[in-house]
Amino acid sequence: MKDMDERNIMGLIETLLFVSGDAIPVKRIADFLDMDVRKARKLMEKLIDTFNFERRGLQIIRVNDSYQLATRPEYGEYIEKFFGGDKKQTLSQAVLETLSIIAYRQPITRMDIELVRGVKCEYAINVLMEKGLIKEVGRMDAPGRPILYGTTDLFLKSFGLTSLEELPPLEEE
Amino acid sequence: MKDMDERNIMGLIETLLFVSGDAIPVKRIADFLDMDVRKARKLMEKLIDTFNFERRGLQIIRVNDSYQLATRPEYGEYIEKFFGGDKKQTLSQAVLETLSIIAYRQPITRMDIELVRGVKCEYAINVLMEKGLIKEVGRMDAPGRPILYGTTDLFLKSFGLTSLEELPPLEEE
Amino acid sequence: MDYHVKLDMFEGPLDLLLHLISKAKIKIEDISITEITEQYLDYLDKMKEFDVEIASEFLVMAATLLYIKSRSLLPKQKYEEQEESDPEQDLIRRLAEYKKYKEASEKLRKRENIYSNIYYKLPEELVDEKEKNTSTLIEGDVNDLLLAFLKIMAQRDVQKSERRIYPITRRSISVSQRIQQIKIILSKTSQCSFFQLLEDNCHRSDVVVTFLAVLEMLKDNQIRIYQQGQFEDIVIRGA
Repeated sequence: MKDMDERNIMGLIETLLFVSGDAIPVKRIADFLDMDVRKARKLMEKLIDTFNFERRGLQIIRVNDSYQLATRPEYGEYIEKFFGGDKKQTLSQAVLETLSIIAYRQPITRMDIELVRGVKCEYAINVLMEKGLIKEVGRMDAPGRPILYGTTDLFLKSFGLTSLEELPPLEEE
Repeated sequence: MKDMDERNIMGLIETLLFVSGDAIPVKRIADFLDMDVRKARKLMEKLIDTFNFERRGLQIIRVNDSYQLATRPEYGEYIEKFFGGDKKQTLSQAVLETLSIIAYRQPITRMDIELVRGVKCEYAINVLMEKGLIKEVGRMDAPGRPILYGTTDLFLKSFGLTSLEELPPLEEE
Repeated sequence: MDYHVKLDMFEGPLDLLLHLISKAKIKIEDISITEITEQYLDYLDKMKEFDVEIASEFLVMAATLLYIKSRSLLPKQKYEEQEESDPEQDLIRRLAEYKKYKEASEKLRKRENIYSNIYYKLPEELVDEKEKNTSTLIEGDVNDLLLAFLKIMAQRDVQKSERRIYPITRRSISVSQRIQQIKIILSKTSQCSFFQLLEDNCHRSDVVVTFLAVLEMLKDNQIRIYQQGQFEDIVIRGA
Protein backbone atom coordinates (compact mmCIF):
# COMPACT_ATOMS: atom_id res chain seq x y z
CA MET A 1 0.00 0.00 0.00
CA LYS A 2 3.05 2.20 0.30
CA ASP A 3 2.86 3.37 -3.28
CA MET A 4 -0.84 4.20 -3.17
CA ASP A 5 -2.02 7.79 -3.31
CA GLU A 6 -4.94 8.92 -1.20
CA ARG A 7 -7.45 8.39 -3.98
CA ASN A 8 -6.27 4.83 -4.31
CA ILE A 9 -6.57 4.21 -0.60
CA MET A 10 -10.07 5.61 -0.66
CA GLY A 11 -10.88 3.32 -3.54
CA LEU A 12 -9.52 0.42 -1.56
CA ILE A 13 -11.69 1.25 1.46
CA GLU A 14 -14.73 1.58 -0.79
CA THR A 15 -13.92 -1.86 -2.14
CA LEU A 16 -13.58 -3.39 1.31
CA LEU A 17 -16.90 -1.87 2.38
CA PHE A 18 -18.51 -3.25 -0.76
CA VAL A 19 -17.21 -6.78 -0.25
CA SER A 20 -18.03 -6.76 3.44
CA GLY A 21 -21.59 -5.56 2.98
CA ASP A 22 -21.66 -5.16 6.75
CA ALA A 23 -20.27 -2.31 8.78
CA ILE A 24 -16.49 -2.36 9.34
CA PRO A 25 -15.08 -0.99 12.62
CA VAL A 26 -12.67 1.90 12.15
CA LYS A 27 -10.15 0.00 14.27
CA ARG A 28 -9.91 -2.72 11.64
CA ILE A 29 -9.39 -0.17 8.90
CA ALA A 30 -6.70 1.55 10.96
CA ASP A 31 -4.88 -1.72 11.63
CA PHE A 32 -5.05 -2.70 8.01
CA LEU A 33 -3.73 0.60 6.75
CA ASP A 34 -1.18 0.66 9.54
CA MET A 35 -2.24 4.04 10.89
CA ASP A 36 -3.61 5.18 14.22
CA VAL A 37 -7.36 5.15 14.79
CA ARG A 38 -7.67 8.91 14.86
CA LYS A 39 -6.09 9.23 11.46
CA ALA A 40 -8.25 6.45 10.09
CA ARG A 41 -11.36 8.15 11.44
CA LYS A 42 -10.33 11.35 9.73
CA LEU A 43 -9.76 9.49 6.50
CA MET A 44 -13.21 7.93 6.76
CA GLU A 45 -14.83 11.29 7.37
CA LYS A 46 -13.03 12.62 4.31
CA LEU A 47 -14.32 9.66 2.31
CA ILE A 48 -17.86 10.37 3.47
CA ASP A 49 -17.44 14.00 2.36
CA THR A 50 -16.04 12.92 -0.98
CA PHE A 51 -19.01 10.66 -1.60
CA ASN A 52 -21.37 13.51 -0.83
CA PHE A 53 -19.44 16.16 -2.69
CA GLU A 54 -19.14 14.06 -5.85
CA ARG A 55 -22.83 13.22 -5.62
CA ARG A 56 -22.20 9.51 -5.71
CA GLY A 57 -25.17 7.21 -5.90
CA LEU A 58 -24.10 5.49 -2.71
CA GLN A 59 -23.13 6.89 0.65
CA ILE A 60 -21.02 5.80 3.58
CA ILE A 61 -22.75 5.83 6.93
CA ARG A 62 -21.20 5.81 10.36
CA VAL A 63 -22.74 3.83 13.20
CA ASN A 64 -20.89 4.06 16.47
CA ASP A 65 -17.32 3.62 15.34
CA SER A 66 -18.05 1.53 12.24
CA TYR A 67 -18.62 2.40 8.61
CA GLN A 68 -20.91 0.88 6.04
CA LEU A 69 -21.73 1.37 2.38
CA ALA A 70 -25.43 2.11 1.88
CA THR A 71 -27.93 3.58 -0.53
CA ARG A 72 -29.25 7.10 -0.16
CA PRO A 73 -32.76 7.53 1.24
CA GLU A 74 -33.94 9.60 -1.73
CA TYR A 75 -33.57 6.57 -4.00
CA GLY A 76 -35.64 4.36 -1.69
CA GLU A 77 -38.87 4.58 -3.64
CA TYR A 78 -37.12 3.68 -6.90
CA ILE A 79 -35.43 0.67 -5.34
CA GLU A 80 -38.81 -0.50 -4.16
CA LYS A 81 -40.27 0.01 -7.61
CA PHE A 82 -37.41 -1.66 -9.44
CA PHE A 83 -37.21 -4.75 -7.26
CA GLY A 84 -40.89 -4.91 -6.42
CA GLY A 85 -40.13 -5.12 -2.74
CA ASP A 86 -42.80 -4.69 -0.15
CA LYS A 87 -43.37 -1.29 1.25
CA LYS A 88 -41.25 -1.01 4.34
CA GLN A 89 -43.39 -1.52 7.35
CA THR A 90 -43.18 1.24 9.86
CA LEU A 91 -43.42 0.49 13.54
CA SER A 92 -46.79 0.86 15.21
CA GLN A 93 -47.23 3.65 17.72
CA ALA A 94 -47.17 1.22 20.64
CA VAL A 95 -43.94 -0.35 19.44
CA LEU A 96 -42.32 2.99 18.71
CA GLU A 97 -43.21 4.39 22.15
CA THR A 98 -41.74 1.31 23.77
CA LEU A 99 -38.62 1.68 21.66
CA SER A 100 -38.16 5.31 22.57
CA ILE A 101 -38.44 4.55 26.29
CA ILE A 102 -35.83 1.82 25.91
CA ALA A 103 -33.60 4.11 23.85
CA TYR A 104 -33.58 6.91 26.40
CA ARG A 105 -33.68 4.86 29.57
CA GLN A 106 -31.55 1.83 28.80
CA PRO A 107 -30.80 -0.51 30.41
CA ILE A 108 -34.41 -0.91 31.52
CA THR A 109 -36.65 -3.77 32.57
CA ARG A 110 -39.98 -4.54 31.03
CA MET A 111 -41.71 -3.60 34.24
CA ASP A 112 -40.21 -0.12 34.21
CA ILE A 113 -41.23 0.40 30.61
CA GLU A 114 -44.75 -0.63 31.54
CA LEU A 115 -44.76 1.80 34.43
CA VAL A 116 -43.97 4.65 32.07
CA ARG A 117 -46.47 3.66 29.41
CA GLY A 118 -49.16 2.49 31.77
CA VAL A 119 -49.88 -0.53 29.60
CA LYS A 120 -48.42 -3.97 28.99
CA CYS A 121 -45.49 -3.92 26.61
CA GLU A 122 -44.80 -7.59 26.13
CA TYR A 123 -45.95 -7.64 22.54
CA ALA A 124 -44.05 -4.49 21.64
CA ILE A 125 -40.89 -5.89 23.20
CA ASN A 126 -41.25 -9.13 21.26
CA VAL A 127 -41.65 -7.23 18.02
CA LEU A 128 -38.56 -5.13 18.78
CA MET A 129 -36.54 -8.21 19.68
CA GLU A 130 -37.59 -9.98 16.50
CA LYS A 131 -36.66 -6.97 14.44
CA GLY A 132 -33.28 -6.85 16.14
CA LEU A 133 -33.78 -3.26 17.30
CA ILE A 134 -33.34 -4.13 20.97
CA LYS A 135 -31.48 -6.84 22.83
CA GLU A 136 -31.00 -8.19 26.29
CA VAL A 137 -28.11 -6.37 27.87
CA GLY A 138 -28.15 -8.11 31.23
CA ARG A 139 -30.24 -8.99 34.23
CA MET A 140 -31.26 -6.77 37.07
CA ASP A 141 -30.09 -7.80 40.50
CA ALA A 142 -33.62 -8.12 41.86
CA PRO A 143 -36.08 -10.91 42.57
CA GLY A 144 -36.81 -12.88 39.43
CA ARG A 145 -33.68 -11.36 37.92
CA PRO A 146 -35.65 -9.47 35.27
CA ILE A 147 -34.14 -8.91 31.86
CA LEU A 148 -32.63 -5.53 31.10
CA TYR A 149 -33.17 -4.26 27.58
CA GLY A 150 -31.07 -1.93 25.47
CA THR A 151 -30.94 -0.85 21.84
CA THR A 152 -28.73 -2.38 19.14
CA ASP A 153 -26.54 -0.92 16.42
CA LEU A 154 -29.31 -1.82 14.02
CA PHE A 155 -31.52 0.57 15.95
CA LEU A 156 -29.01 3.37 15.41
CA LYS A 157 -28.73 2.52 11.75
CA SER A 158 -32.48 2.32 11.25
CA PHE A 159 -32.94 5.80 12.67
CA GLY A 160 -29.90 7.37 11.04
CA LEU A 161 -28.03 7.86 14.30
CA THR A 162 -24.31 7.41 14.63
CA SER A 163 -24.49 6.97 18.41
CA LEU A 164 -26.93 7.21 21.30
CA GLU A 165 -25.70 10.71 22.03
CA GLU A 166 -27.43 11.80 18.84
CA LEU A 167 -30.88 10.91 20.09
CA PRO A 168 -33.08 13.99 19.89
CA PRO A 169 -33.05 15.55 23.36
CA LEU A 170 -36.09 14.95 25.56
CA GLU A 171 -38.19 18.02 26.12
CA GLU A 172 -38.31 18.72 29.81
CA GLU A 173 -41.40 20.68 30.66
CA MET B 1 -37.63 10.57 -12.47
CA LYS B 2 -38.58 13.42 -14.73
CA ASP B 3 -36.90 16.02 -12.57
CA MET B 4 -33.64 14.14 -12.20
CA ASP B 5 -30.50 15.44 -13.82
CA GLU B 6 -28.04 13.04 -15.43
CA ARG B 7 -25.88 12.79 -12.34
CA ASN B 8 -28.93 11.80 -10.35
CA ILE B 9 -29.93 9.15 -12.85
CA MET B 10 -26.41 7.76 -12.81
CA GLY B 11 -26.58 7.67 -9.04
CA LEU B 12 -29.84 5.82 -9.27
CA ILE B 13 -28.39 3.21 -11.61
CA GLU B 14 -25.38 2.77 -9.34
CA THR B 15 -27.83 2.24 -6.47
CA LEU B 16 -29.83 -0.36 -8.35
CA LEU B 17 -26.67 -2.26 -9.30
CA PHE B 18 -25.54 -2.13 -5.68
CA VAL B 19 -28.78 -3.44 -4.24
CA SER B 20 -29.15 -6.09 -6.92
CA GLY B 21 -25.64 -7.45 -6.64
CA ASP B 22 -26.45 -9.19 -9.90
CA ALA B 23 -25.90 -8.14 -13.44
CA ILE B 24 -28.91 -6.17 -14.65
CA PRO B 25 -29.89 -6.47 -18.33
CA VAL B 26 -29.76 -3.18 -20.16
CA LYS B 27 -33.32 -3.83 -21.32
CA ARG B 28 -34.57 -3.65 -17.74
CA ILE B 29 -32.73 -0.42 -17.14
CA ALA B 30 -34.16 1.03 -20.34
CA ASP B 31 -37.71 0.01 -19.40
CA PHE B 32 -37.32 1.40 -15.94
CA LEU B 33 -35.99 4.74 -17.14
CA ASP B 34 -38.52 4.77 -19.95
CA MET B 35 -35.95 5.19 -22.72
CA ASP B 36 -35.00 3.04 -25.68
CA VAL B 37 -32.34 0.38 -25.29
CA ARG B 38 -29.78 2.18 -27.44
CA LYS B 39 -29.99 5.27 -25.32
CA ALA B 40 -29.77 3.19 -22.13
CA ARG B 41 -26.71 1.42 -23.46
CA LYS B 42 -25.08 4.76 -24.19
CA LEU B 43 -25.90 5.95 -20.70
CA MET B 44 -24.33 2.81 -19.22
CA GLU B 45 -21.17 3.28 -21.26
CA LYS B 46 -20.98 6.83 -20.00
CA LEU B 47 -21.41 5.57 -16.46
CA ILE B 48 -18.56 3.10 -16.95
CA ASP B 49 -16.37 5.94 -18.21
CA THR B 50 -17.33 8.15 -15.29
CA PHE B 51 -16.38 5.44 -12.82
CA ASN B 52 -13.00 5.05 -14.48
CA PHE B 53 -12.36 8.74 -14.98
CA GLU B 54 -13.20 9.57 -11.36
CA ARG B 55 -11.02 6.70 -10.21
CA ARG B 56 -13.78 5.14 -8.16
CA GLY B 57 -12.97 2.17 -6.01
CA LEU B 58 -15.57 0.08 -7.76
CA GLN B 59 -16.18 -0.40 -11.44
CA ILE B 60 -19.10 -1.29 -13.65
CA ILE B 61 -18.56 -4.23 -15.93
CA ARG B 62 -20.56 -5.28 -18.93
CA VAL B 63 -21.38 -8.94 -19.40
CA ASN B 64 -23.23 -9.65 -22.63
CA ASP B 65 -25.90 -6.99 -22.54
CA SER B 66 -26.00 -6.71 -18.76
CA TYR B 67 -24.18 -4.48 -16.31
CA GLN B 68 -22.83 -5.22 -12.88
CA LEU B 69 -21.07 -3.38 -10.07
CA ALA B 70 -17.78 -5.09 -9.25
CA THR B 71 -14.48 -4.65 -7.50
CA ARG B 72 -11.34 -3.83 -9.47
CA PRO B 73 -8.79 -6.60 -9.97
CA GLU B 74 -5.92 -4.49 -8.60
CA TYR B 75 -7.56 -4.55 -5.18
CA GLY B 76 -7.91 -8.32 -5.23
CA GLU B 77 -4.90 -9.09 -3.08
CA TYR B 78 -5.97 -6.56 -0.44
CA ILE B 79 -9.45 -8.02 -0.24
CA GLU B 80 -7.85 -11.39 0.30
CA LYS B 81 -5.61 -9.95 2.98
CA PHE B 82 -8.27 -7.92 4.74
CA PHE B 83 -10.84 -10.63 5.07
CA GLY B 84 -8.23 -13.34 5.38
CA GLY B 85 -9.55 -16.18 7.41
CA ASP B 86 -12.63 -14.86 9.09
CA LYS B 87 -15.02 -14.55 6.20
CA LYS B 88 -13.65 -17.26 4.06
CA GLN B 89 -15.07 -20.69 4.11
CA THR B 90 -14.11 -23.70 2.12
CA LEU B 91 -15.73 -24.10 -1.22
CA SER B 92 -17.18 -27.46 -0.31
CA GLN B 93 -18.90 -25.98 2.73
CA ALA B 94 -20.29 -23.07 0.76
CA VAL B 95 -21.54 -25.35 -1.98
CA LEU B 96 -23.01 -27.93 0.38
CA GLU B 97 -24.89 -25.28 2.32
CA THR B 98 -26.27 -23.78 -0.83
CA LEU B 99 -27.25 -27.20 -2.15
CA SER B 100 -29.01 -28.12 1.07
CA ILE B 101 -31.12 -24.99 0.95
CA ILE B 102 -32.08 -25.64 -2.65
CA ALA B 103 -32.87 -29.28 -1.87
CA TYR B 104 -35.18 -28.48 1.02
CA ARG B 105 -36.69 -25.27 -0.22
CA GLN B 106 -37.02 -25.76 -3.96
CA PRO B 107 -38.08 -24.08 -6.13
CA ILE B 108 -36.18 -21.10 -4.77
CA THR B 109 -34.64 -17.93 -6.18
CA ARG B 110 -31.06 -16.94 -5.66
CA MET B 111 -32.12 -13.99 -3.62
CA ASP B 112 -33.98 -16.21 -1.20
CA ILE B 113 -31.01 -18.55 -0.89
CA GLU B 114 -28.85 -15.53 -0.13
CA LEU B 115 -31.30 -14.29 2.45
CA VAL B 116 -31.07 -17.60 4.26
CA ARG B 117 -27.30 -17.85 4.02
CA GLY B 118 -26.66 -14.17 4.62
CA VAL B 119 -24.02 -13.99 1.90
CA LYS B 120 -23.96 -13.77 -1.87
CA CYS B 121 -24.20 -17.23 -3.44
CA GLU B 122 -23.40 -16.55 -7.07
CA TYR B 123 -20.26 -18.62 -7.06
CA ALA B 124 -21.71 -21.61 -5.25
CA ILE B 125 -24.70 -21.67 -7.58
CA ASN B 126 -22.42 -21.59 -10.60
CA VAL B 127 -20.47 -24.57 -9.27
CA LEU B 128 -23.67 -26.52 -8.62
CA MET B 129 -24.96 -25.71 -12.10
CA GLU B 130 -21.70 -26.79 -13.65
CA LYS B 131 -21.80 -30.05 -11.74
CA GLY B 132 -25.34 -30.62 -12.92
CA LEU B 133 -26.71 -30.96 -9.39
CA ILE B 134 -29.16 -28.10 -9.77
CA LYS B 135 -31.02 -26.57 -12.69
CA GLU B 136 -33.36 -23.76 -13.57
CA VAL B 137 -36.88 -24.98 -13.01
CA GLY B 138 -38.73 -21.81 -13.93
CA ARG B 139 -39.07 -18.11 -13.33
CA MET B 140 -40.74 -16.36 -10.48
CA ASP B 141 -43.57 -14.01 -11.28
CA ALA B 142 -41.90 -10.93 -9.83
CA PRO B 143 -40.03 -7.90 -11.18
CA GLY B 144 -37.02 -9.07 -13.15
CA ARG B 145 -38.56 -12.55 -13.31
CA PRO B 146 -35.82 -14.17 -11.21
CA ILE B 147 -34.74 -17.74 -11.92
CA LEU B 148 -36.09 -20.51 -9.71
CA TYR B 149 -33.63 -23.28 -8.91
CA GLY B 150 -34.30 -26.93 -8.12
CA THR B 151 -32.29 -30.13 -7.86
CA THR B 152 -31.72 -32.55 -10.74
CA ASP B 153 -31.97 -36.30 -11.15
CA LEU B 154 -28.19 -36.38 -10.95
CA PHE B 155 -28.53 -34.84 -7.49
CA LEU B 156 -30.82 -37.68 -6.39
CA LYS B 157 -28.44 -40.26 -7.86
CA SER B 158 -25.40 -38.66 -6.22
CA PHE B 159 -27.05 -38.81 -2.85
CA GLY B 160 -28.54 -42.24 -3.25
CA LEU B 161 -32.11 -41.03 -3.26
CA THR B 162 -34.89 -42.26 -5.46
CA SER B 163 -37.04 -39.20 -4.88
CA LEU B 164 -37.05 -35.92 -2.97
CA GLU B 165 -39.43 -37.42 -0.41
CA GLU B 166 -36.49 -39.50 0.76
CA LEU B 167 -34.59 -36.46 2.00
CA PRO B 168 -34.09 -36.81 5.76
CA PRO B 169 -37.04 -35.07 7.38
CA LEU B 170 -36.46 -31.78 9.16
CA GLU B 171 -37.39 -32.18 12.76
CA GLU B 172 -39.86 -29.43 13.41
CA GLU B 173 -40.10 -29.60 17.14
CA MET C 1 -66.41 15.98 23.94
CA ASP C 2 -65.73 14.41 20.65
CA TYR C 3 -66.73 10.79 20.89
CA HIS C 4 -65.79 10.03 17.36
CA VAL C 5 -62.28 9.44 18.51
CA LYS C 6 -61.92 5.74 19.00
CA LEU C 7 -60.61 4.33 22.22
CA ASP C 8 -58.17 2.04 20.45
CA MET C 9 -56.52 5.16 19.11
CA PHE C 10 -55.01 5.57 22.51
CA GLU C 11 -51.96 3.70 23.62
CA GLY C 12 -53.29 3.43 27.15
CA PRO C 13 -54.94 5.45 29.90
CA LEU C 14 -52.04 7.92 30.10
CA ASP C 15 -52.35 8.61 26.42
CA LEU C 16 -56.08 9.19 26.79
CA LEU C 17 -55.50 11.54 29.72
CA LEU C 18 -52.95 13.50 27.72
CA HIS C 19 -55.50 13.81 24.97
CA LEU C 20 -58.11 15.16 27.39
CA ILE C 21 -55.59 17.60 28.85
CA SER C 22 -54.51 18.89 25.48
CA LYS C 23 -58.15 19.36 24.48
CA ALA C 24 -58.73 21.38 27.60
CA LYS C 25 -55.65 23.41 26.69
CA ILE C 26 -54.16 23.24 30.13
CA LYS C 27 -50.73 22.33 31.36
CA ILE C 28 -50.25 18.97 32.97
CA GLU C 29 -49.35 20.46 36.33
CA ASP C 30 -52.52 22.54 36.33
CA ILE C 31 -54.99 19.76 35.75
CA SER C 32 -58.03 19.57 37.88
CA ILE C 33 -58.42 15.94 38.78
CA THR C 34 -62.12 16.39 39.47
CA GLU C 35 -62.74 17.73 36.02
CA ILE C 36 -60.54 15.29 34.19
CA THR C 37 -62.02 12.36 36.11
CA GLU C 38 -65.46 13.22 34.86
CA GLN C 39 -64.33 13.47 31.28
CA TYR C 40 -62.37 10.27 31.58
CA LEU C 41 -65.32 8.33 32.98
CA ASP C 42 -67.60 9.86 30.37
CA TYR C 43 -65.27 8.56 27.80
CA LEU C 44 -65.29 5.03 29.13
CA ASP C 45 -69.09 5.12 29.34
CA LYS C 46 -69.36 6.10 25.72
CA MET C 47 -67.05 3.30 24.82
CA LYS C 48 -69.27 0.85 26.62
CA GLU C 49 -72.20 2.16 24.64
CA PHE C 50 -70.30 1.47 21.47
CA ASP C 51 -69.55 -1.98 22.77
CA VAL C 52 -65.84 -1.41 22.71
CA GLU C 53 -63.99 -3.72 24.98
CA ILE C 54 -62.12 -1.68 27.53
CA ALA C 55 -58.70 -2.89 28.51
CA SER C 56 -58.16 -3.38 32.22
CA GLU C 57 -55.52 -0.65 32.34
CA PHE C 58 -58.19 1.94 31.56
CA LEU C 59 -60.32 0.67 34.43
CA VAL C 60 -57.40 0.72 36.84
CA MET C 61 -56.80 4.35 35.92
CA ALA C 62 -60.47 5.15 36.45
CA ALA C 63 -60.16 3.73 39.95
CA THR C 64 -57.03 5.77 40.59
CA LEU C 65 -58.74 8.97 39.44
CA LEU C 66 -61.74 8.29 41.64
CA TYR C 67 -59.47 7.63 44.57
CA ILE C 68 -57.66 10.91 44.09
CA LYS C 69 -60.96 12.71 43.75
CA SER C 70 -62.37 11.18 46.93
CA ARG C 71 -59.21 12.04 48.80
CA SER C 72 -59.57 15.68 47.87
CA LEU C 73 -62.92 15.70 49.60
CA LEU C 74 -61.40 14.69 52.92
CA PRO C 75 -59.86 17.19 55.32
CA LYS C 76 -56.19 17.46 54.50
CA GLN C 77 -54.40 16.50 57.67
CA LYS C 78 -56.10 13.14 57.98
CA TYR C 79 -54.32 11.42 55.18
CA GLU C 80 -51.15 13.42 55.02
CA GLU C 81 -49.98 11.75 58.17
CA GLN C 82 -50.61 8.27 56.83
CA GLU C 83 -49.10 8.42 53.38
CA GLU C 84 -45.76 9.53 52.16
CA SER C 85 -46.65 10.08 48.55
CA ASP C 86 -49.45 12.11 47.11
CA PRO C 87 -51.22 10.07 44.41
CA GLU C 88 -52.23 13.19 42.55
CA GLN C 89 -48.66 14.41 42.31
CA ASP C 90 -47.62 10.89 41.33
CA LEU C 91 -50.09 10.87 38.49
CA ILE C 92 -48.98 14.28 37.29
CA ARG C 93 -45.38 13.11 37.33
CA ARG C 94 -46.28 9.99 35.39
CA LEU C 95 -48.16 12.00 32.81
CA ALA C 96 -45.26 14.39 32.34
CA GLU C 97 -42.85 11.49 32.07
CA TYR C 98 -44.99 9.64 29.55
CA LYS C 99 -45.46 12.80 27.51
CA LYS C 100 -41.71 13.21 27.17
CA TYR C 101 -41.29 9.79 25.60
CA LYS C 102 -44.38 10.11 23.48
CA GLU C 103 -42.95 13.28 21.98
CA ALA C 104 -39.59 11.65 21.54
CA SER C 105 -41.26 8.80 19.69
CA GLU C 106 -42.80 11.30 17.30
CA LYS C 107 -39.33 12.58 16.49
CA LEU C 108 -38.11 9.03 16.02
CA ARG C 109 -41.03 8.44 13.65
CA LYS C 110 -39.79 11.22 11.41
CA ARG C 111 -36.33 9.72 11.37
CA GLU C 112 -37.75 6.28 10.70
CA ASN C 113 -39.58 7.57 7.64
CA ILE C 114 -36.34 8.85 6.18
CA TYR C 115 -33.97 6.10 7.16
CA SER C 116 -36.21 3.14 6.39
CA ASN C 117 -35.46 4.03 2.80
CA ILE C 118 -31.84 2.97 3.05
CA TYR C 119 -30.69 -0.35 1.68
CA TYR C 120 -27.54 -2.35 2.24
CA LYS C 121 -26.02 -5.26 0.42
CA LEU C 122 -25.15 -8.75 1.50
CA PRO C 123 -21.53 -9.66 2.06
CA GLU C 124 -19.76 -11.27 -0.85
CA GLU C 125 -18.95 -14.90 -0.38
CA LEU C 126 -15.22 -15.38 -0.20
CA VAL C 127 -14.05 -18.85 -0.94
CA ASP C 128 -10.61 -20.25 -0.75
CA GLU C 129 -8.93 -19.60 -4.09
CA LYS C 130 -6.80 -22.70 -3.84
CA GLU C 131 -9.87 -24.85 -3.69
CA LYS C 132 -11.49 -23.36 -6.71
CA ASN C 133 -9.86 -25.58 -9.25
CA THR C 134 -10.04 -28.86 -7.41
CA SER C 135 -13.27 -30.67 -7.99
CA THR C 136 -13.62 -31.94 -4.46
CA LEU C 137 -16.84 -31.90 -2.46
CA ILE C 138 -20.15 -33.66 -2.56
CA GLU C 139 -19.42 -36.80 -0.66
CA GLY C 140 -22.89 -37.87 -1.55
CA ASP C 141 -24.02 -38.27 2.04
CA VAL C 142 -27.54 -37.13 2.45
CA ASN C 143 -27.02 -36.56 6.17
CA ASP C 144 -24.38 -33.94 5.42
CA LEU C 145 -27.04 -32.18 3.47
CA LEU C 146 -29.42 -32.23 6.41
CA LEU C 147 -26.73 -31.07 8.81
CA ALA C 148 -25.71 -28.23 6.55
CA PHE C 149 -29.32 -27.12 6.29
CA LEU C 150 -29.93 -27.29 10.02
CA LYS C 151 -26.74 -25.40 10.73
CA ILE C 152 -27.73 -22.62 8.40
CA MET C 153 -31.18 -22.43 9.89
CA ALA C 154 -29.75 -22.23 13.39
CA GLN C 155 -27.38 -19.43 12.39
CA ARG C 156 -30.15 -17.63 10.68
CA ASP C 157 -32.09 -17.38 13.92
CA VAL C 158 -29.10 -15.75 15.53
CA GLN C 159 -28.50 -13.24 12.77
CA LYS C 160 -31.95 -11.68 12.70
CA SER C 161 -30.67 -8.85 10.67
CA GLU C 162 -32.41 -5.96 9.07
CA ARG C 163 -35.04 -6.16 6.45
CA ARG C 164 -34.53 -9.76 5.77
CA ILE C 165 -37.79 -11.45 6.24
CA TYR C 166 -37.85 -15.16 6.69
CA PRO C 167 -40.76 -17.46 7.12
CA ILE C 168 -40.19 -18.69 10.61
CA THR C 169 -41.44 -22.09 11.58
CA ARG C 170 -42.15 -21.92 15.21
CA ARG C 171 -41.98 -24.81 17.57
CA SER C 172 -45.11 -24.86 19.59
CA ILE C 173 -45.72 -26.58 22.85
CA SER C 174 -49.11 -27.67 24.09
CA VAL C 175 -50.68 -26.62 27.37
CA SER C 176 -50.59 -30.19 28.66
CA GLN C 177 -46.89 -30.51 27.81
CA ARG C 178 -46.29 -27.28 29.64
CA ILE C 179 -48.19 -28.55 32.69
CA GLN C 180 -45.94 -31.59 32.74
CA GLN C 181 -42.86 -29.39 32.61
CA ILE C 182 -44.09 -27.19 35.43
CA LYS C 183 -44.87 -30.29 37.53
CA ILE C 184 -41.32 -31.50 37.04
CA ILE C 185 -39.90 -28.12 38.03
CA LEU C 186 -42.10 -28.00 41.16
CA SER C 187 -41.07 -31.52 42.11
CA LYS C 188 -37.48 -30.30 42.27
CA THR C 189 -38.03 -26.94 43.94
CA SER C 190 -40.78 -25.98 46.31
CA GLN C 191 -41.68 -22.89 44.30
CA CYS C 192 -40.88 -21.12 41.12
CA SER C 193 -41.81 -17.82 39.54
CA PHE C 194 -43.81 -17.25 36.43
CA PHE C 195 -41.04 -15.11 34.95
CA GLN C 196 -38.53 -17.86 35.59
CA LEU C 197 -40.68 -20.26 33.61
CA LEU C 198 -40.26 -18.05 30.59
CA GLU C 199 -37.02 -18.41 28.74
CA ASP C 200 -35.11 -15.36 27.69
CA ASN C 201 -36.81 -13.69 24.75
CA CYS C 202 -39.32 -16.48 24.45
CA HIS C 203 -42.13 -16.12 21.99
CA ARG C 204 -45.46 -14.66 22.87
CA SER C 205 -47.12 -18.01 22.30
CA ASP C 206 -44.87 -19.52 24.97
CA VAL C 207 -46.04 -16.92 27.43
CA VAL C 208 -49.66 -17.60 26.60
CA VAL C 209 -49.23 -21.36 26.84
CA THR C 210 -47.41 -21.04 30.15
CA PHE C 211 -50.07 -18.76 31.51
CA LEU C 212 -52.86 -21.12 30.42
CA ALA C 213 -50.97 -24.02 31.98
CA VAL C 214 -50.74 -22.15 35.28
CA LEU C 215 -54.46 -21.32 35.18
CA GLU C 216 -55.32 -24.92 34.40
CA MET C 217 -53.19 -26.20 37.26
CA LEU C 218 -54.71 -23.66 39.58
CA LYS C 219 -58.20 -24.75 38.63
CA ASP C 220 -57.28 -28.36 39.37
CA ASN C 221 -55.85 -27.35 42.74
CA GLN C 222 -52.41 -28.57 41.76
CA ILE C 223 -50.74 -25.29 42.61
CA ARG C 224 -51.21 -22.11 44.53
CA ILE C 225 -50.14 -18.76 43.20
CA TYR C 226 -49.20 -15.47 44.79
CA GLN C 227 -48.76 -12.06 43.27
CA GLN C 228 -47.71 -8.89 45.04
CA GLY C 229 -49.31 -6.45 42.70
CA GLN C 230 -50.21 -5.64 39.15
CA PHE C 231 -47.47 -6.56 36.66
CA GLU C 232 -45.50 -8.22 39.44
CA ASP C 233 -44.06 -11.67 39.14
CA ILE C 234 -46.32 -14.59 40.04
CA VAL C 235 -44.95 -17.07 42.55
CA ILE C 236 -46.11 -20.63 41.97
CA ARG C 237 -46.14 -23.25 44.74
CA GLY C 238 -47.22 -26.85 44.69
CA ALA C 239 -50.50 -27.40 46.51
